[in-house]
Amino acid sequence: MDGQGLAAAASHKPTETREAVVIRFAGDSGDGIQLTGAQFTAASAAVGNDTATFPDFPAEIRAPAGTLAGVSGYQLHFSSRDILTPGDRADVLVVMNPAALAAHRRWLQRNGVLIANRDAFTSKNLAMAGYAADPLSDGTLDEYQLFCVDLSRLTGDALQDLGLSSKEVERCKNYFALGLVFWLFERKPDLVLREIDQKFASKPILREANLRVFRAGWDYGENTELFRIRYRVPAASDIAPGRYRSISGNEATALGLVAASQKAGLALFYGSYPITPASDILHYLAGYKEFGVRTFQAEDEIAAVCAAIGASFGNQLGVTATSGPGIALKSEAIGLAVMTELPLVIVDVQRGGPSTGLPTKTEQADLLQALYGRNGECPVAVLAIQSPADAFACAYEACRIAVQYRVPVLLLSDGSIANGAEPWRIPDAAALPAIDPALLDSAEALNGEPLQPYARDPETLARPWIKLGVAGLEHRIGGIEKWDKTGHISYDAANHHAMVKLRQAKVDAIAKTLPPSAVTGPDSGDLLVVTWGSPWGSALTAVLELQAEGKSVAHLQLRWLSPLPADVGDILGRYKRVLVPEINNGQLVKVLRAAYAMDCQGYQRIAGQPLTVGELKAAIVEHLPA
Amino acid sequence: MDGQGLAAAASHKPTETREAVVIRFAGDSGDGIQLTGAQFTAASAAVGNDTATFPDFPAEIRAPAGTLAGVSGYQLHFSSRDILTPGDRADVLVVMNPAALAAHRRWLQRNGVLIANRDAFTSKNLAMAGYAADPLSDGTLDEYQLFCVDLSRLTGDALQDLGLSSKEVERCKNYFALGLVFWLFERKPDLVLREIDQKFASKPILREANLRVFRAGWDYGENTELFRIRYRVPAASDIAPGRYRSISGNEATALGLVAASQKAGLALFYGSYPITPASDILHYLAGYKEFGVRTFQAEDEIAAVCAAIGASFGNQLGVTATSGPGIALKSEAIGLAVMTELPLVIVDVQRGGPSTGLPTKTEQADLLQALYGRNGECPVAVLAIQSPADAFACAYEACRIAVQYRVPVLLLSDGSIANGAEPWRIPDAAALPAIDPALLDSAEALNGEPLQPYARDPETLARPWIKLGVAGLEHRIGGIEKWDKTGHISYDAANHHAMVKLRQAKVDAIAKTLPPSAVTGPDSGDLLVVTWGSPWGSALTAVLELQAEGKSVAHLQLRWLSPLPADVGDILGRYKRVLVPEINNGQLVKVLRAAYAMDCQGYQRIAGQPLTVGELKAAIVEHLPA
Amino acid sequence: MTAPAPVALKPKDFQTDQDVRWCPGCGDYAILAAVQRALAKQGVPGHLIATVAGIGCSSRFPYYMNTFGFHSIHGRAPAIATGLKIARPDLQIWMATGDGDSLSIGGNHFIHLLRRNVDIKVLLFNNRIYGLTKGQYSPTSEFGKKTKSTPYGSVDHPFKPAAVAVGAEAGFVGRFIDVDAKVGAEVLAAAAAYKGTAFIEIYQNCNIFNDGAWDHLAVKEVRAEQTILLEHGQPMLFGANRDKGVRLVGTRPQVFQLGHDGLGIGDAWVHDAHDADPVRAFLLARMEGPEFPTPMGVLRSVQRPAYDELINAQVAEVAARKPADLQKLLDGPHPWLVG
Amino acid sequence: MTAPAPVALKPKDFQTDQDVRWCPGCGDYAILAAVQRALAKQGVPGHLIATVAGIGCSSRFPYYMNTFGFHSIHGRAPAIATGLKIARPDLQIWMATGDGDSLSIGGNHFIHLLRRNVDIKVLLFNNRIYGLTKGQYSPTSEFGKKTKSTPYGSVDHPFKPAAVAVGAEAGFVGRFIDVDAKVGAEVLAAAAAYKGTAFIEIYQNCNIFNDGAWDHLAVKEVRAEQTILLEHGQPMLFGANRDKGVRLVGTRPQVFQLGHDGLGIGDAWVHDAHDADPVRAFLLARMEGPEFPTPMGVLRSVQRPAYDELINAQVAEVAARKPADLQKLLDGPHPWLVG
Ligand SMILES: Cc1ncc(C[n+]2csc(CCOP(=O)(O)OP(=O)(O)O)c2C)c(N)n1
Ligand SMILES: Cc1ncc(C[n+]2csc(CCOP(=O)(O)OP(=O)(O)O)c2C)c(N)n1
Ligand code: SF4
Ligand code: SF4
Ligand SMILES: [Mg+2]
Ligand SMILES: [Mg+2]
Repeated sequence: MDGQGLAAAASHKPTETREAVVIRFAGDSGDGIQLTGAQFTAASAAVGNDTATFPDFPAEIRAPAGTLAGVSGYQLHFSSRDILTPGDRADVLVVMNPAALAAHRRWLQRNGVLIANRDAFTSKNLAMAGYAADPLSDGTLDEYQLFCVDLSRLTGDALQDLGLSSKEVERCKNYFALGLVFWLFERKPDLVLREIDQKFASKPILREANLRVFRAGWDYGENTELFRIRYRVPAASDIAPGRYRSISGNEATALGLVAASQKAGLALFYGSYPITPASDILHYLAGYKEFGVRTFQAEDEIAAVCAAIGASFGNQLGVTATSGPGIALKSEAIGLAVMTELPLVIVDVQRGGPSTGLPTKTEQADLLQALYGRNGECPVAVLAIQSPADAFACAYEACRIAVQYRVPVLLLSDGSIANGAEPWRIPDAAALPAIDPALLDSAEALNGEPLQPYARDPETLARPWIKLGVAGLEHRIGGIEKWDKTGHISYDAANHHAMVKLRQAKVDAIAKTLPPSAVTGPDSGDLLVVTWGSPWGSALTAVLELQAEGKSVAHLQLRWLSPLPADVGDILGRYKRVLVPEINNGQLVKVLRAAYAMDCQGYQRIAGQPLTVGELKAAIVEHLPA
Repeated sequence: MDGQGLAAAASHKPTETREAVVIRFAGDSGDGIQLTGAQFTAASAAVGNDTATFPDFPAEIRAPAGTLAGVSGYQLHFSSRDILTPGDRADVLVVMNPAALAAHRRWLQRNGVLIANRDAFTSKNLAMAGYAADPLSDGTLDEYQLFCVDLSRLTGDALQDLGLSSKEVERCKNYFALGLVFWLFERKPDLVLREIDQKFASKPILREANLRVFRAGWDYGENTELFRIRYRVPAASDIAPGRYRSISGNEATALGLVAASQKAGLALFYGSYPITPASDILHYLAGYKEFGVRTFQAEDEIAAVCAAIGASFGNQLGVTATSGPGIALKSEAIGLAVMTELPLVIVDVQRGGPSTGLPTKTEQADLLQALYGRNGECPVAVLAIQSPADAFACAYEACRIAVQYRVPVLLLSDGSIANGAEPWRIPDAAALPAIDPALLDSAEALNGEPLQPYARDPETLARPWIKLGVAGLEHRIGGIEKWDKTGHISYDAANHHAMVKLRQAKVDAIAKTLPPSAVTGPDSGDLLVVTWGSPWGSALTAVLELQAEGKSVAHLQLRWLSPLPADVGDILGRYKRVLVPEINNGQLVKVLRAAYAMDCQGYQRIAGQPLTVGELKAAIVEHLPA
Repeated sequence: MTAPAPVALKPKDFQTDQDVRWCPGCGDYAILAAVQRALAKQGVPGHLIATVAGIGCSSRFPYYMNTFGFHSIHGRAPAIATGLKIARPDLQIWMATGDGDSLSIGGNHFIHLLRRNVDIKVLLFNNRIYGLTKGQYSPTSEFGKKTKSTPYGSVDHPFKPAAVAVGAEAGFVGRFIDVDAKVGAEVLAAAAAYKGTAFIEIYQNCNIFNDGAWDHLAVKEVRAEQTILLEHGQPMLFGANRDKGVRLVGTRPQVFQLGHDGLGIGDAWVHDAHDADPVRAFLLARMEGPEFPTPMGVLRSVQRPAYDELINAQVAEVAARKPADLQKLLDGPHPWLVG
Repeated sequence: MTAPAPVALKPKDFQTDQDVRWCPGCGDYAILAAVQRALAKQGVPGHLIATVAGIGCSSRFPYYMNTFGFHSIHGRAPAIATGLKIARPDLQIWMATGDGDSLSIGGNHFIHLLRRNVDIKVLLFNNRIYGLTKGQYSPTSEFGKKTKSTPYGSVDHPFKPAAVAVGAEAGFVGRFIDVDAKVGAEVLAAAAAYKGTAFIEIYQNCNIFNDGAWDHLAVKEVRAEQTILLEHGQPMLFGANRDKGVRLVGTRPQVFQLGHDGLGIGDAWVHDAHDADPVRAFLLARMEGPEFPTPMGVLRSVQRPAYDELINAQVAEVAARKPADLQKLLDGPHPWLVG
């Protein structure tokens, strides 16, 4: 089958141009929803749309087919303009069964396009989804443009002569849906066709089957009367020129770590214990051995961070990643890294808490844990990623600071960033900023003076990172309080006070190197929205829209939470109100109130879901001074 | 030997009356310093003095004799008035060797009494303590009243005919010192004599030896020309009438837990892993089996808290205690208790941090860890002990709240409270407030409705604590988010938001039951000093002294840190300045600034030592509005 | 605690109203059914039982058991169960755990549970993979295994869970395969009757992430040849025709053909589950194919006092001879009067 | 890594300027001296060695060793050492730990270290007590022991550390008593030469909190009767006059008198430290008095690939055949151009 043929075949149906579309796929965990979404995303990006995605996983591996618990969702926002979020609500919802409809219907706009796999609306499936009557025919879906497609049957028809089992046939049906929406949105099929080619290279029958089904979906759109128009979302024109790729937050994090290790000339040591939604970082890194990456799947989170600390003592770039419960477990050992002043990067891909909580849902409720969740005065540097593509720069920056300040850096990501994807302007590897580990690697440098493992760099306050294995540099470190300079054990009262202050000063010194904070919007005014992490996109979009409506509002995104940039207090003081939206019960707002003794207000919805542009606009308007 | 004889023997030396005296003993870890101090304390309390103590342990078990690392100290403040602290500086310092002098000299007042064991000032010992010349004779101690006593030799003389080894003789010399200071301060020897009797009941020679040496010390004071006067600190008259005993913070904590379990009719389950300075709570509780106490020395801190959670699920009173590093390890499991809404008491006997830090020194740097050191939104109740005797009431209260609100309660103690001792007015066991666990213990109570493990008490928002083993009450709990009421697993967005709010509201509801906060001093004015935990005594003393000097200052002690009492914001607002002294880098001050958006200021000295009255007076004066 | 008289129960009595959320085809279903049958047979009603688990697919177990249940956090079930059992010696406690839950993050609690011999029945679902987190290798995965976290093959040498258990002083070690209901019933009944930590390793198929991990032992055609069912006091025979035996030559096992080389039933190793010396149990714990049949059934069952009994007996003993006078405790040895 | 040629070193070369802060009389002093002697003899200079420890009296070890040193946190030394060894296979790593540090809080890392076989020499100072926290019982303390935390006697059944190790796949197990410099030297030398996790249990006296814990084996008068020094390839003989032997009857050891009952040297069990089958090592690990002499020396020394070698070899192998093109990695399979 010839993909070009499909794409070239001029449609006889009219096309309507849209600035942007939000589409959501929903179906059983076994229905290949995540794959379908990802392929549609890739095709949209390839034609130059800006994209942003939000996969919405179930917590179960594969709950029984047809149950609400087993529904998997994937939302994609693709646009001819630069977009910042996966979209509040869907223009198009594709549901593979009644449970998917029941679980995801609330995301569909009024008058949105609803495409349903009618074959799955059996009485058994309806009952499992909690429907007493068939919603496809009882009028409850009148507020949408409903398209009922016999997806399973049509898939079967297309494969009749291939001798596949009915299970195998079922597994192909996502390609029918994909073909259909590709047709509907004029996506070029070549990427999909290539992927099918590769994926089923060794199974020609399945290759043939999926190609056929994909074509059948496409043809169905073109040939049946059901769909009268196609939609076109032109290439985005306001995107900075450059080479792009689609990337998820977890992959971008992994790449940032590898790039930093390469630029620093240090092997990357990654100690981790699997946990949702951080595991994929391990999976990516385990595949990068040609870059000298050592991945160590430890027996638990404590061993993972401890091994990274050991590697860091051994002059590799020690990194560990986990989610909230794992951070809790690592907290004692992070204290050891603080005391021994070794470089260490800890990634926290936040998920819904407390305790096991909502493992597959997003949340940003680990900020205070990141800042304060350790015994004693135990400051670390903390920064947060704002979107999937931003993860690369943040991970890179985290490594740079850890190495240069000999300090643990806690990098906050979250479930929506980790699994969400968006186009990323690929940096020029050669032009990435240099990272100089400046190892103390020879005894000559001591000029005959005794080695001082806790001597200080006057600028960064960093102690030397001492190369192991070099004669004359033997030294000992540990978790008991240290004399400054000599690094010997010290129970001295005045020294302890000084060291507590010094460890804080070391983190604070990072602020000197941060660029001025950039506010989007007026320099002063009625209200400033301050966000950190993933609400960035929704908050910025909301603010831009309100600015367009003439409101005096501005937006500030905080990448650095510890230290806070030096200018934040001043900036906050220039607005009548400060609003801090978060997916937690009010954490950054506490930090800002404490830092500046200002009456900042918070907005919170802690529902395991990204904040929406709509709710943020409403919240901002509500907080605007009268 | 007849103790009464000693006490009765009227001295021919004159006596000077003092309101209060601070005495500090210092010597080698092997010198029995802690025992000596405790016995002097008991004798002082017995004559009606108010007392407060501060043991100052070395971190080593028994560092080589004579080294600075091995010096152990014990400070006692005894007074004819109600006192709140162990005293800033000593009026009397007893040193058993040069290292003790070197390490503790800075605590002695100018013109204070310095009693030194001259025999220990050998050239070897001097060198180990870092003295180039003998300070006893080179004039460097001229600012003190120096008394050189040949303590070792005199002890040996007293025991000449007993046939003891020189090691055994050495071990008796603390009783010489004790006899001498008993004489010096007119203490009644009977308690000491009784203890010697009991302790050496089975070793008559050692009994005889120690009695002799004690008497030798006493006689030495009376008979030699060295000491010209004795001091008398009369019984305190401003102490509330009642039955008293001397008690350390750790022992009072243990007693509070036992008393609460008895009053609640629940067996106490205590899961713990040894750690300084919390281990003694385990040691005490392990001896109280007749009260049904189960002590479980777990394999680590995580197992300790988990076992307590298991016991709590099984309807016992689950308690665990540790110090900061252990809290870090327990944090994931505490989240489980929050999610499962089970009663649980976690005691944190804080020590110097971060990491291993200063294990035997005091600090209060775990407040933010207690409040925020867990993944997700994970609120627990937090309260802090202010002094050794206060530990009883706090532990009792912690249990009461945990049981009645089905909530983990984190009780903050610290090293100075744990090991310090003071007189405690013994409560009437029968009159202790009732604790009603109100177990849901029969299926009849359900009236045929299905069991709802997460139903709510309208007042406390507590869920039922369900009796295990009862037919019809079978139910399942766990760490995944719960539907309210049914307690089933829930990934529902709106429910999660509601549950996050509810868990916070449950903790907040405790505030309704708290008494109005009591300020010491004017209702409003120039400056309010706010403290939590052990700085209470020094801060209150400083404020009282400044009030006497006519300053407009007041003091507020916060027992509850989570929730904060409802009236704190109002109170703070009535003073021009708020000063928050802490032995950390500024933690409560952050909490108050965040809570009330007020520009509270902090005062910090993080030196492993209690804050002194003197430094706090200076800090307050400095912060007074001009 | 004297055991209450058994009552008549059906497996259904142990089912809950919760949807079972394992993947269709998962081996966990069969294990759940086996346990429900075993409990029904035992006749202890659900309200006298508690089921405790960590985190993992297998650890969902408590939700599906109509007993008191605690689905806790990853690896910590042994500690929680220990506290619960000390507090409630009247309850029978079953613990469900995975190879990751109990041998990776929970390894320490696991060995201490065995050492202390707390009266808890441990069901270790060994699927040689992390199921819930979607397919990383576990401490029981084969060397060289390719998984999501080891695209080039794992370089971790695996544990043999039963050997770890015996090294950690286990008194009871049992083993069965998810698909083998008969042996499952025997082992579960023996564990239920055992007073102390009863460790049961269950070979479980994760058909999504490690399908067929136990096929070399589990499928009907090979099971009789590749496994051996241990029976106390019986000679160790196996094979579809029970024509093969295992004998002990010094400390080494040997497989022999009955009737060949002059060897007969009398030469077979007679299994003594109650042997106080754990050396043979250790040997059995490590014995495996292709050379040897893998032992199933009860490898070891040796009684020693259970920790929960000891700790509670000590409390009872002290309480019986010392009065619990709270006022006296508060007073301490040297109270004094003021005013 | 090819081992560098040995250089001439003295024990003093491994001493530091730090005051040694153990109690006078503590068994730790002798162990420190033994290790310093063994290292000097081995001839690897201090800058090619790292000493890692957890927390406890014993874990102070690194401060007194003129090598690179890390005194870490309680129980975590195996994990830190693992990371360090992977990062720095060129360094020889010694780990110092206590019975609490490695068998209580650190038990899990300990068994995983052994399972993985990371090339680390583990010195476990077993004094059957928590020294640093002043005298609570430990996981190796005797049942019934009265300590600060067990005034009525402990009800915890202890671990046998060497048996735990063998259960956890240990390849090297050695044992000596603090006061026995000769055996100490032998065992330390063997451990130094071993590539993989070399576990050494050292019976150490804590004269402050558990004085005399090993007197029944350690004091000169009984040592020859109560212990047996294992030597590879040699019959197991012991006794002051070497007139007693240990023989194996099936899986059970038996003590016999040479020349009695017709038994002679030829009947004694010949120790095979390199026996691939760990059953006999397990037996030796548990063998103890009063019935049997307690084995000292090298109980087991069987090579298998070290984890750090495997992990680094895999990286090297992939790196050798795949170019490390960072730009290509960043580009991914489907980049596109805008503008
Ligand atoms: C502290 C913590 N770390 C990691 C996880 C993630 N996690 C959940 S289950 C699991 C392993 C599951 O494997 P196993 O115990 O073998 O159970 P299975 O799913 O295979 O039955 C992991 C790593 C977690 N929930 N908590
Ligand atoms: C997380 C943590 N928990 C507890 C402690 C307290 N602690 C320090 S050493 C130790 C045990 C020491 O025993 P062992 O390992 O046998 O060493 P030893 O002192 O006997 O040589 C304990 C419980 C700690 N430092 N950190
Ligand atoms: S992932 Fe594997 S173990 Fe988990 S439920 Fe599915 S089949 Fe079972
Ligand atoms: S307490 Fe015991 S183990 Fe620790 S240094 Fe002293 S004698 Fe040695
Ligand atoms: Mg598993
Ligand atoms: Mg020990």
